[in-house]
Amino acid sequence: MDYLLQTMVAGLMLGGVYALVAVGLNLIFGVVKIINFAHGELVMAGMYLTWWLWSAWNMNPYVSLVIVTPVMFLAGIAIQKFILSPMQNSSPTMKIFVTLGLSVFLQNLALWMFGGQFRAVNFPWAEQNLSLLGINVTYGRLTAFIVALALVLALFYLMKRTLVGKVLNALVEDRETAGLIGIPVKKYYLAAMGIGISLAGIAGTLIIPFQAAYPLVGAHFTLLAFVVVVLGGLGNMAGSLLGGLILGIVETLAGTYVDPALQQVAVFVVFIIVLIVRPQGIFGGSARNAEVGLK
Amino acid sequence: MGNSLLSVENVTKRFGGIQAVGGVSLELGHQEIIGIIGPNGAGKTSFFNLLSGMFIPDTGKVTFDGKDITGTDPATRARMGVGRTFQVVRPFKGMSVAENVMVPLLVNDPGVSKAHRKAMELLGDLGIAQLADTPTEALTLAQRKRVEVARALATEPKLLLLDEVLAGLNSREVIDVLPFVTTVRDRGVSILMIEHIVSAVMEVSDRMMVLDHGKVLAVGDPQTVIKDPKVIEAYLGSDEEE
Amino acid sequence: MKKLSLPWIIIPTTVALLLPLFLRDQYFLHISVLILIYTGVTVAWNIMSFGGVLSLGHAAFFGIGAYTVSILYVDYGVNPWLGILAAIIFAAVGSLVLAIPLLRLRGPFFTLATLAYVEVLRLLAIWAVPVTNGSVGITTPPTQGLAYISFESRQPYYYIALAFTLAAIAISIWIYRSKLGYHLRAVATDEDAVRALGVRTNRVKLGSLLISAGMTGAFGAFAALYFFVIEPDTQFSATLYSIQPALNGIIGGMGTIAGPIVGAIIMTPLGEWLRVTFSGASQGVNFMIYGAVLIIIVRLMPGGLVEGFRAIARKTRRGGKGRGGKRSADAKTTKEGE
Amino acid sequence: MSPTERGFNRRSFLRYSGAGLLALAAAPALASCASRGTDATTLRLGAMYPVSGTNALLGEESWRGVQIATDLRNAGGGVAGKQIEMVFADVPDVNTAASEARRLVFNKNIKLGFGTYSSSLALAATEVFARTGNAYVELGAVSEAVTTRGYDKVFRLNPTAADMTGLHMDFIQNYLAGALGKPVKDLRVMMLHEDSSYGQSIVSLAKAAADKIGLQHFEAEPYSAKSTDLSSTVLRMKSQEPDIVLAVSYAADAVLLGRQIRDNNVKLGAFVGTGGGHSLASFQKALGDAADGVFDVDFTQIHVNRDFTPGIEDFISEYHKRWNAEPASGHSLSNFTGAQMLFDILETTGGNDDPEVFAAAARKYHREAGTSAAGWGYELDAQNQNQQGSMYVMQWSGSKLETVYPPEAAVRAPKLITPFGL
Amino acid sequence: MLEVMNISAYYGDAQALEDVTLSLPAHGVTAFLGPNAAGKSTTLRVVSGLIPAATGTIEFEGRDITGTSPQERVAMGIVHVPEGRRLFNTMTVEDNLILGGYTKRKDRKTAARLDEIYDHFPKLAERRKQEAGLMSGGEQQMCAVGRGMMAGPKVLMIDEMSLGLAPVIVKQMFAIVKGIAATGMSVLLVEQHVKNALEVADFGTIIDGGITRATGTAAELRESDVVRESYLGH
Repeated sequence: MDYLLQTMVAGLMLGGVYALVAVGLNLIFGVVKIINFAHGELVMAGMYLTWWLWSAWNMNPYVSLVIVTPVMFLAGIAIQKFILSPMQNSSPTMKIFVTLGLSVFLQNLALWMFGGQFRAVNFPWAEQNLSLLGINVTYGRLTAFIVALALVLALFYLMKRTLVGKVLNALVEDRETAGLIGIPVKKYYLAAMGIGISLAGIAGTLIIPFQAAYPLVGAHFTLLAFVVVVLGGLGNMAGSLLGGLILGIVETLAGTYVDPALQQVAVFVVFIIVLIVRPQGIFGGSARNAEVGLK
Repeated sequence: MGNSLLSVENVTKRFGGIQAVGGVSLELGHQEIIGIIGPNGAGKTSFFNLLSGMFIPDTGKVTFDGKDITGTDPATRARMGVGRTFQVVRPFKGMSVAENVMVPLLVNDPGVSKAHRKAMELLGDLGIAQLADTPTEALTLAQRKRVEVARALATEPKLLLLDEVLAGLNSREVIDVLPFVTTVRDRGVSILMIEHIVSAVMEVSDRMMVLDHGKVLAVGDPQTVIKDPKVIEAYLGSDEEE
Repeated sequence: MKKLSLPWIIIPTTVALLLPLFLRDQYFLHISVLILIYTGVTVAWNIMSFGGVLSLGHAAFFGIGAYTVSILYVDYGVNPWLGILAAIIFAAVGSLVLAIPLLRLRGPFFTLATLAYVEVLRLLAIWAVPVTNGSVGITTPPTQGLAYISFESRQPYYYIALAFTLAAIAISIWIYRSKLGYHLRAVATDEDAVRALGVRTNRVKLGSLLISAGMTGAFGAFAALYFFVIEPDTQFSATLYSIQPALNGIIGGMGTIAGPIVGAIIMTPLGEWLRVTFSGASQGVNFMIYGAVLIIIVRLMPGGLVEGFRAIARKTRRGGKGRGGKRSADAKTTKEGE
Repeated sequence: MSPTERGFNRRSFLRYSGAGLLALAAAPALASCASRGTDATTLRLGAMYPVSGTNALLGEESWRGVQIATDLRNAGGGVAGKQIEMVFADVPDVNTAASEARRLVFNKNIKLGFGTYSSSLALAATEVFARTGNAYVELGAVSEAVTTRGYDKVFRLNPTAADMTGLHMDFIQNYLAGALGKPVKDLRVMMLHEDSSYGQSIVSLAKAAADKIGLQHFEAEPYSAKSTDLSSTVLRMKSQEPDIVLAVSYAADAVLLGRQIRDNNVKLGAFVGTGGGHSLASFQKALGDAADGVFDVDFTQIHVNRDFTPGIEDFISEYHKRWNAEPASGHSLSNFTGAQMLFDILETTGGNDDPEVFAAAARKYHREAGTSAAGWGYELDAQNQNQQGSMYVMQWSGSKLETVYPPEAAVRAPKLITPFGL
Repeated sequence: MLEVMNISAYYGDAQALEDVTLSLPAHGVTAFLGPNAAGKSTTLRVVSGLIPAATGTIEFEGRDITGTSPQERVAMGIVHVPEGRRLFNTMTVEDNLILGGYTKRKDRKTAARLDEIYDHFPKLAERRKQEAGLMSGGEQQMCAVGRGMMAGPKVLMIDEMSLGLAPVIVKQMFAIVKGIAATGMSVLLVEQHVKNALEVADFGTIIDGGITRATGTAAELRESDVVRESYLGH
């Protein structure tokens, strides 16, 4: 029972980070209607940036969010402006491949700049253990979970309460009408990319105290984030949060009680089953997915 | 009418809270043309979808050529002889007119060259042989509509469902396309056609059916139907409150 | 219907057949074999894209083919030629796992399912050590001879690969021009309309999946014999055998006959050249350039090279004969607007 | 012209021939950089290491050792008066390894190749060299299969997976059992291994090795090296309460495993890493003091009995000069040593790299243990496997990975410390 | 105020409009009539800038706006309430309305404008926190019109307002629209219910087959045969 509880908690912590990565991916997907295959690589970029700030300037990783967030926001805007925006009218397939190209580029840019060496931030505070009722969690993982959760909730708040958020919501639902009522759609694409990618970068910062950065670390997150997004429903941010948590728990449970070598298999099997049984996601997705080729 | 080709008994279809088709019945005889009119959102296309198998009705029964086809899929119905066109014509991209027509002709596997020959024959019959090699992307709307009809005819239907083949055409083009419909009927095909241009439908229909809010408002001789006050009201709006 | 213009098939084929007689350099032939393998997989991949489906799952079929032939050969002593036949069958059967997603999902959902399938197979191949020998992989025996598809010289490999690839191209042309091809191409535009014409679209899509997977399995099997060694991370590598063929096809022109051939012929040597030229200099630079080239090509020629050439040809023709006029100009705007 | 034949009209011929021309231009461009291989003044050898992809980290580290050996040798006059030139190939995956091996053999006229760090890559590369009648010397891969396929010109200078598991058991029997105060048969030992060819090669031999010393409670459990979370593995470990954990890890997963053991408060008697990640300086950096006490079975590391490893200082200072850092792991040192031995053998052939001549010389060559920078000796067995290369047990102490076992190579005695700061 | 002169337009490469001319006065209701697929919706989309005019010009307050973007046109005061309402279904009524006022967001009068809309549509005030997609058709249409009005339009173009609504609701809506027009804006009403439309309208234009067939005051058109002909063909 103890183990079950500890397993669930470990899964939950993991799931919080998945949710953060996935929410950014889902926002980009919902608003810009692009399936971003480079999303994991942007998590990786956040990790490297944090590591660099820590190793060169001895900056507290959590403080470095002050830098990582705006830098990744700008990176998102640049990607949208120079790579994706000119392809707005291309087929979804072409957009997929341009982001694939970006992911290959970023992976190898990291390899070129930092080598294959894995880069870890050794931040003692994050490694202290919080022990409660026999369940252990480090501050690093707990912080990642809490900040991830807080950010996702903040994003919900933004989407519900602020004008920018309402506009983004409107774009998720129906971008043609949004344009029709006078919303400068392209400007908000930039905003969505900026927010989505800064969330990926923040996830990178939160992860690095317990997960080393290396060039291929992002690839893993991309596919998982897709699983979460599909699980929770395309364009459904709350779904992504729940999807992330569920996936984290599924992964650890399968690893603990079935076979650690098969924990990823369990994740993808769940993914394929959900795709077949409920392609709109467990919690339902937004309408108008036809733009990315969905009906 | 025991010897009718198509017999629809009280079919209904709901989507969420909206009743798209609410208890429509209809008998269609051999080589008969029935025009279906009604305001936007009256359930005409939904009715067609129930006939062609795109939707399965919630209640009611569809009998075609003596067989109950209520639950069958579109491909099966097409093979039995129910052909249809779509309101928004979507010719197959990257394929020529002849190739578009060959798609249904190949269903019974006559071989590609034979299918091509048959397609050319059919296009010749319909007077558009000169378009055979044109990619469909390069056609005018009127031409596309004709290709759509040709494609439906290539399934060798006994019943053809025409969904607004005249919509979007100018009056010249309408005059061009109309004789098409009678030509088809003369080949032995029964036709249900949805149209908005009432004058045009009247010209070719044996009977007319008017749908409004998913229900049959009137059915019968075109001249009678068109003078029915209920029909005029549905179209032009009421003078008085109901 | 007009006949194929034979010269345009015969000439390239003849050139390909005679090539090894003039260019005996073994490395050149090796690169040619690589090009042929990639052309074959891309052509096989493209059969699904006739129907407008984007699969990133072909590494699964490639890997199944590779493992089938190797396991049968090494563990059961089955002759590789029979092994290739078995590989075709196993790959096709293995593709049936994707049948349900194929029939139920559209667009990126299906694409993601295929990608996940590759990942599942890769992990299973690593895990199932007793069957697959896990990450260490399987090495096929060095016994040489035509019966074992193992030679010292590259020439026989080249001709076998050429035979396979020409067969794949022939099958792809045949399908394109057959009932199945017509129905697939129609499905690519509008599945509902095709169904209303009496076509059983599920069978059509399944057919393309089985044929495409089987062909890919054959190339996976041949490649396993050609490279001698297989292991999960390579044979089930989405990058190498899912994304790369798709990329070739897309860069050449998805859903056309010539597109995948052109794409594979250009992209394979490019990747090799970049690695040879830059990998010694600094880690990762070659792939960085590859990624950048990819972004640039996809951005500049969204319809693929074949479409790009076609547009250029159209322009020259229109300029030359003054034909085309407004209608085709409009047609072009539509394309871009879609 | 009907669109049916779109694939085959005049324009498409232009396309075909255009693409054909491009290919014809590209392939000779690749072929044209052909070189003549070894000649009177230059000894050209093929070096194959993965410096991109999954294995980039330790592949690069291995390649560094070779570069140092080459430069030192060339500065000292080369091999039999010939300068050594390395023809390098990056081999991120097995198909590329096979492909690049062909480039080296056919295009670069390489007669003698070496490398490769990873076992599956080594298998692919050696198959090509062996089947084309050329020679290949493995300096890093540990899988037994590299030398058990019966190829007479495939050599391996480094110790193998069997040496590793042998040393594991030796260390348990001769030190850990005593230190933990339990007889071997009562010890609970768990082997955690990542699932690449490295981990799987080792685990495949571990069970037999455990039986051999009478270890009755031995469990092996795989995990994915690409995993970003090892909670499950650690929780299973916790539930089994092993006395000793033998871990076979790559890089990031070694750190992750260590951290999660610490975070979950799993108290172990001893933790023995096995090469790869547990030897890396960055492992210690990432874990800090928590790394103290972790044992590690691997190739020779730099904190070793210097009397036993003549030449190691040169290596370390040269490494510093070139990369301004400590060697990241022992991989550079072992490949450095292997390359030096390779050069020494070639010295005896007068710089002749003809496969037959080299093979004969390689079989004849001999060297005592304790005479090379890695402390290895040289003596081939019937399968061309070096019998005198050995593994050592190291232990983390501060930022140093100090050799503690066997005594002849040790700088100090092992100390039993509960690992990961618990 | 708004002059649409001889425009033509294509959907893809199919010609949807051939020659449409339309003139709107500074206030009052103009009915825009014609059978299905006559080109009414397409005309509106050209006027709001969603699809470009192939030929012809659009002038607004004396200025040529043919080449401007949809956003600029909304900011100028040309607002299009699309067919089928196209509300943001998962958002509340009030959020829909607020988004409607996007182009005027900086004038700090959002609250006042909301009040104004709620005055016109008391139903919406009751439902302000309700998810738009869960309301009845009539309420949704109110919300759509309200959303359009939030942009402070000078020209409000409403496409197929009465589509799928019960006759009672249609009557109510017409009355409200008339009220709106009385506040000094020009309303263009695309309608199928000809008689009803011409009753509330001051002016009317009839198109068919992508060509303007007749233009005049509502009274003139009520008497004209063109209407009956284009609908019922006799």
